[in-house]
Amino acid sequence: MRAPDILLSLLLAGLAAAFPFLVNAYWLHVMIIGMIYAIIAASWSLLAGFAGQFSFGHVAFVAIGGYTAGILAVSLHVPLPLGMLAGIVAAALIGAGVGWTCLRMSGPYLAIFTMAFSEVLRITIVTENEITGGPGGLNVPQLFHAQTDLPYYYLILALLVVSVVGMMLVLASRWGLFFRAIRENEQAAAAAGVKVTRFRILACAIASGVAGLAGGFYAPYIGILTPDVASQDQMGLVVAMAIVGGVETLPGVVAGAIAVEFMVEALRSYGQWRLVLFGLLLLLTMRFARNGLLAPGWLAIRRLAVLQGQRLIRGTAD
Amino acid sequence: MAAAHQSGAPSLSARDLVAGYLPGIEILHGVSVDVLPYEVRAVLGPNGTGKSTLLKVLYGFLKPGAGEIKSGSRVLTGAAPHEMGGYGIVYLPQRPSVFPFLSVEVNLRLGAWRLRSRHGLVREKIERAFAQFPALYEKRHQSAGTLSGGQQRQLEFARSLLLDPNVYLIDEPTASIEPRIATQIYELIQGLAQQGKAILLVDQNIKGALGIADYVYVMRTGSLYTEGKRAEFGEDVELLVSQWLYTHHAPKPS
Amino acid sequence: MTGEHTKRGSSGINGKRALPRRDVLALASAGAAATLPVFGRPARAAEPVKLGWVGPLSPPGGYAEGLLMKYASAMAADDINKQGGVLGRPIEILYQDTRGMAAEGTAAAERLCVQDKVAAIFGEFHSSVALAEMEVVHKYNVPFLACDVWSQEVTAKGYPQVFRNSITFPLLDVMIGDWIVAAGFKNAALLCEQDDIGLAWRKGVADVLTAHKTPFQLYTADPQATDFTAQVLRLKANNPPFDLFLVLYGEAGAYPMTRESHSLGFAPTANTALFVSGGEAVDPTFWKNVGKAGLWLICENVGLPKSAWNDKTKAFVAAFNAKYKTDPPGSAMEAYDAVWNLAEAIKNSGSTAPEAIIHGLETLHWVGTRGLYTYSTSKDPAWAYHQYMDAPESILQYNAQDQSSFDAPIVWPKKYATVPYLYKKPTA
Amino acid sequence: MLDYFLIQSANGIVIGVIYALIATGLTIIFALLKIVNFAHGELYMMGGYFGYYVITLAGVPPLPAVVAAMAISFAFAVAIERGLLTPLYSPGMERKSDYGILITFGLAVFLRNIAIIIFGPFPLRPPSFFDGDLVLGGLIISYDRLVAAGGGLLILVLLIFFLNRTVWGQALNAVSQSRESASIVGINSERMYMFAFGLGGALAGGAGALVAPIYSLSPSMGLVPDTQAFVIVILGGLGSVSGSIIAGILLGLSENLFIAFLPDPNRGPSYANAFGLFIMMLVLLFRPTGIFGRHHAAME
Repeated sequence: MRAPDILLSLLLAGLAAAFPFLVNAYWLHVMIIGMIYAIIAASWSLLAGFAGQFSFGHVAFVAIGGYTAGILAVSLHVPLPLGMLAGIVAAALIGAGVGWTCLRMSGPYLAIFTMAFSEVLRITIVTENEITGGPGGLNVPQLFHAQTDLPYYYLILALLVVSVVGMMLVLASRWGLFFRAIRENEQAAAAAGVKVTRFRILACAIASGVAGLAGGFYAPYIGILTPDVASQDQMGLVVAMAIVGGVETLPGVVAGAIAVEFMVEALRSYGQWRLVLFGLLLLLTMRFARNGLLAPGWLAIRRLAVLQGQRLIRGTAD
Repeated sequence: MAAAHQSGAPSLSARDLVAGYLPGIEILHGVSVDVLPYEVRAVLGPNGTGKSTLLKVLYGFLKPGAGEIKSGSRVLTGAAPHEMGGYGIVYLPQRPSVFPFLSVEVNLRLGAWRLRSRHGLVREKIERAFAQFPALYEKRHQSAGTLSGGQQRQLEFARSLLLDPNVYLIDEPTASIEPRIATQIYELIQGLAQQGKAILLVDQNIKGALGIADYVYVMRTGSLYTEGKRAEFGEDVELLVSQWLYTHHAPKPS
Repeated sequence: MTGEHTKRGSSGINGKRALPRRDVLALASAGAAATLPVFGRPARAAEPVKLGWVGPLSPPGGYAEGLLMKYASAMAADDINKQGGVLGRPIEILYQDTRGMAAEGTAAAERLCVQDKVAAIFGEFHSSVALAEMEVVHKYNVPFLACDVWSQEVTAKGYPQVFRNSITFPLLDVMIGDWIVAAGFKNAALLCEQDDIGLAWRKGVADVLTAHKTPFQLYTADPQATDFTAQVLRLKANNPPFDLFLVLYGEAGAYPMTRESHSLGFAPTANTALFVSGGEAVDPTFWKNVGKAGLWLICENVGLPKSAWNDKTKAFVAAFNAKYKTDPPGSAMEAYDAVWNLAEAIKNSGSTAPEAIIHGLETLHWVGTRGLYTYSTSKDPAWAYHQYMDAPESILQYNAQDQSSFDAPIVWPKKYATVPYLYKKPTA
Repeated sequence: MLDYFLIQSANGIVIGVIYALIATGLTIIFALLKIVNFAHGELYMMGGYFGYYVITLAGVPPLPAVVAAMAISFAFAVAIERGLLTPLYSPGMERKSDYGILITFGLAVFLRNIAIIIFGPFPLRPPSFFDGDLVLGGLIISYDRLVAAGGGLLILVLLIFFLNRTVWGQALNAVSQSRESASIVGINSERMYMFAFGLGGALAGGAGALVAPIYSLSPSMGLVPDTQAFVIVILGGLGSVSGSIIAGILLGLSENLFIAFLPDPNRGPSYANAFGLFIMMLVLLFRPTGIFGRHHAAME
C-alpha cells in the first residue's frame, strides 16, 4: 500500500465513523441497507468476478443465512448472534454443496442452474409457511434494543470491513491465484496442478458464507424476513451493483453497491417512474460505461491524490 | 521482388501491414506480400511468428493498424471478411471451416450464399461440384462434422470453387491429416494455380509447401526475413529453410 | 414511545449548523442531485401539511389496486385544498411505491418519517409490508392510517400510532362464513394465491367454516400463475362434488381463473357457486376480462352499498367516474376517506403533532363515502384497537353481464340486502 | 380415471405448445448471440399488447392481429438489438455473457415497469378468436385454447421448415455453428444476429398475442414464462430448436399431471413451478449441457 492509498483509506475510515452524525436517520438507514448489499455484492464478485462462476442464485444464500438465524431465534429461541453464526455455517455448507453439484457446468448453464436453485428455495420458503412464515414474512426479534440505528450501523460497518478485507486477503493469497487460474482456463489450471474441484467448491463456500452473514444481519435489522429476499429481482440488483462498481475490485464493488442503493432511494420521489428510470440507468451504464462507473472514477481520484501529494512533497522540499 | 512481377500484375497485394490483437502488442511489424495468378506463394516460418495473423489481416478478420491491402486498383483495407468473397478472395483457415451440424449439400449451398436468389444457377453449380468431387456426392446427406479431415478439406475446396474466386489464402491445409491425403491436397492446390488462381499458402509442412511453391516468403517474429523464387533456392532448400528457422518443426530428410 | 425523543433528538443534533454539509453529502452520494427535495428550509406562511402515502405501484406488488388508491388520495387532497385546506394550510401527499416488499416498505416509511417529515402516513395494500412499516412509524411516533390491509395483526399489535379504516379478516371471514352457512352450502373448495393476503384470508375463512362444521378443502397456487386448467379439472373431478368455489387471487390470476372455471363447466354453474374475493370482481376491467363467465359470480364489496350511499359517496363516485372513466372500488373509497380522516383529525385537534392526530382520530366522528367513521379504543379483542369497527362490507352476486358492481343485487348481510334470496343458482 | 388422465394430458399439451413457442425464441437468440435473454418474458408481454392494440385501435380481426403482432415484435426486437446489443459484436469486448445477462435484465425491469405506465395496471383482454368451447365427452377445451395451440403448432412447423429448408434458415444455423466460417462463405454475421433477435422477439410476441384471450394481458405476465422458458431451453439444450419444442411440450404435460395427481392437493399448484426447475436441475447434474445440447458455452 502506497502513501496516498493509506491516506485515502484513513480519510474513508474517518468519514465512515462520522457518517451517522452527518446525515439524518433516513439516510443512515439507506446506508445500512447499502452496506448489507455491499457485502452481498462483494461476495458475489469473489465468486463471479474472480473465480469465474457467474451465479445467478447468490441471493439464495442470503435467504439461507437470514432464515436460519430467524427460524432458530423464533422457533427454538436460540440467541441471535448464535443463530447468525449458524446461518453463516449453513450458507457456506449448502454453498459448497451447490458448488460441488455444478462442478461440470459453466457459462449460461451454471447461471441458470443457480437461478433455479434460488427459485426452488424461494418457492419452498413461500409454500412451507408453517415454518418460514411464508409470504407473510417471518418476524425476527431485534438484535439491539436501542432506539436508534447507531449500533446496527457500527456493527454492519465492522462486518463489512472484516468480510471485505478477509476476502481481499484470500484473493491476494495463493488461493486467489488458483481462483483466477481456474477462471482463465480450467484445463490449463488442472494441468498445472491446481486442485480445480477443491478450489471451485472453496470459492462457492466462502462466497456463500459471506452472503449468509449479510442475510443474518438483514433479518433482525428489518425485523421481517420475506421470501422476496431470494427473488430474481434482488439478484439482478446485486449483479448491477457489482458491475457498476467494477467487478474486479472488491472496494469498487462496495462503493458500487452503496451508490446504487442511494440512487434507488433518491429515485423514490419519482413514484411509478422509479423502476423505469432504474432500468434505463442500468441500460445506459451497461451500454456506454461497461467497465463500471466507479472503478475508473476511483482511479481518477487516486491519481489526483498522488499528484497533490507529490506537489505537497515538492512544496515542502523547496 | 522485381522477378515476381514478371508473371503479371498481382491479384492481391499488401504493403507494410502492421497489426495485433491487443492494443500495444504488435504481431506484424510491416509485412508486404503479393499474390499472383498461376502462382503458389508459400509463407514459411516458425510457430507464433505471425503467419496466420497475416492471412487474418488480409481477409479482414483483423484490421491492420497501418499498411494497405489492394486488389488491382481497389483498396481492401478495412473491408469486412464477409465482403471478401465479392472481391474474389477465399480464405481456408487452419481448422476446416465447414459447418459441422449441417449436411454436405447444405454446406455447399451456403457456399453459394452470394447467389442465393438464383436457385437454378446454384443447383447447377452444386451438381458440377459433386461431379468434380464424387466422394462428397455419396455423403451429401451426412453432417459435415462426420466427414474425415481430408473430406472436410475437399468440401471446403468444392464450396469455394462455386463462386470461381481468383485468390486463395490457405492456412496449413494438411495439419493433422494423414500423409497420403495430404499429398492429394497439395496436388489440388497446385491444380488450382495451374487454372490461374493466385495462391498464398501458409504452412508448417515445409516439405509439402515447397513441393508446390513458386515463390517463398520466410517470416521471423512478425517481419519478412527473406523472400525469393523457389528456383533461386536450389535443391537443398529444405535444409536451408530449416536452418533459417532453427525450429524442431523442420522435416527430417526421408 | 420514548424512542421518538431519542430518534428525533439524534436528527436534531445535526441541527441547522450541519445542514449544508449534510445536503452536500446526501446529494453527492445519491448521485441524482436534482431529485432530492431540499430539506430544512425555514417554514413559510402556508407550508403544506405533508401526508405520506405508501402502497404498491409496481410488481411484484398489487400495483393495480395501488394505483386506484393513489388516484383517490389525490382527489381527496384536491377536494380538501379547494375548501381551503386544513388549519389554513394545503395538503400535500408524497407517494411512495413499496412494490409489495417489506424492505421497500421500511425504506419508504423511513424516508417519509425522517426525510420528508410527514405529519402522518396512510395507505398500503399488503399486510406484510404494513407490518414492516408499522415498526418504523412506531419508532418515530408518526400516525399511520392503514387502508386496504386486512390482516388482524396490523391493529392487534396495539401500536398507538396505527389505525385502520378498512375491514379486517375477522370481520370479513365472519361475514363470508355466516353467509356460507345461511345459504346452505355443503362442501367448499378454497383456492388462494400463496402470499400474505391469500394465506391470511384462507386461514380466516377456514377457521369460520371449521367452527360451523362445513366441510371444505384448501388449495394454494403461485401468485404469478395464470393457467388453472389442471387445478380446475381436479376440483371438478372431486368426490363429493364441491358446491361452492371460493377464490382469492390478484387480477392477473383471478380473471383467467374465472374464465377457465366457467369454460370447463365447473363454476358458476347450477352445481357450484363461484365466489371471487379480494376486490378483483369490482375492478374496472373485470367484465372486459371475464365476459359471460362473470354472470352469477359472487364477491364481497368493502365500499358502502349503493342503497346506503350518502351525498359524499354519490359525489365521489361521480367525480371518480368523470376523471378515470370507471367506478371506484371500495379500496379507492378507503384511500379517499383516509385523507379526509387525517385532515379532520388535524382540524379537530388544531395541530399536526403526532399526539394531536392520534387523539383526533380516536375521537373522530365524521361521515365519509363509506359511512360514519369512528375508531375503537377497546383492546378486546386485540384487533379491535384503532379499528373502524363499522367498516362496511357486503356480498353481492351479479345477475347480468356487464353489470356495475353498484347495481348488482346485494345478498348479504341482511341489513344491506336488496334481494330476498341469499344465493341465486345460475340458470342453464 | 383414464378419462381424467387423458383430459389433463390434452390440456397439458396445449400449454406445452405455448411454452415451446416462447422457448424456441429464447433458444434461437442464444444459439446466435450466445446470450441468455432475461427480457424474453417481456417481449412476450409486449407482443400480447401489440396484438391487443392492433385489434382495438386498428380494428384488425384477432387472427390476422397475431401476425401483425409478430411483425411489430420483430421490428421492436430489432430496434432493441441495434440499440443495446451491438457492443457484443466488437472483437475487443470482454465478458460478453455478463453483458448479455445484465443488459437484458435491465431491459426487463424497464419494459415491465413502463408497461404499467403505458398500458395501465389492469389486465386487458382482446376479443376471443372464436367464442365457445369444444366439448368431446369429458374433454372441454375452449376454442381460444385450440386456436392458440394450433396457431402455435403452425408457427413451430413453419419455423422448422424455415430453419431446415430455406437458405436463410440454414444461414442462421451456420452462423450459430461458427461465425468465422459464416463470414468465409460471405454471410454477414451481424445481420444474422439482428435477424435472430428479431425472430426470437417475433416468436415470443406471437406467443403473447396467442395467449392474450386465454390469460389476459398484464404488465407482469412475463415473469413466469421467463422462468419456464429457461427450464425448457436447458432441458432441450441451449441452441437446439427441436429440443426446445420437445422439452416445452413435455414440461407443459408433466406440470399439468403434477398438479392433477400430486397427493397433497394443497401444495401441488404452489410447487408446480418448482417442479419444472427441479427436473431441470436434475438433468443438468447428469448432462451439464442439457439433453439435446451442443456445446455452446461462450460467444466466439
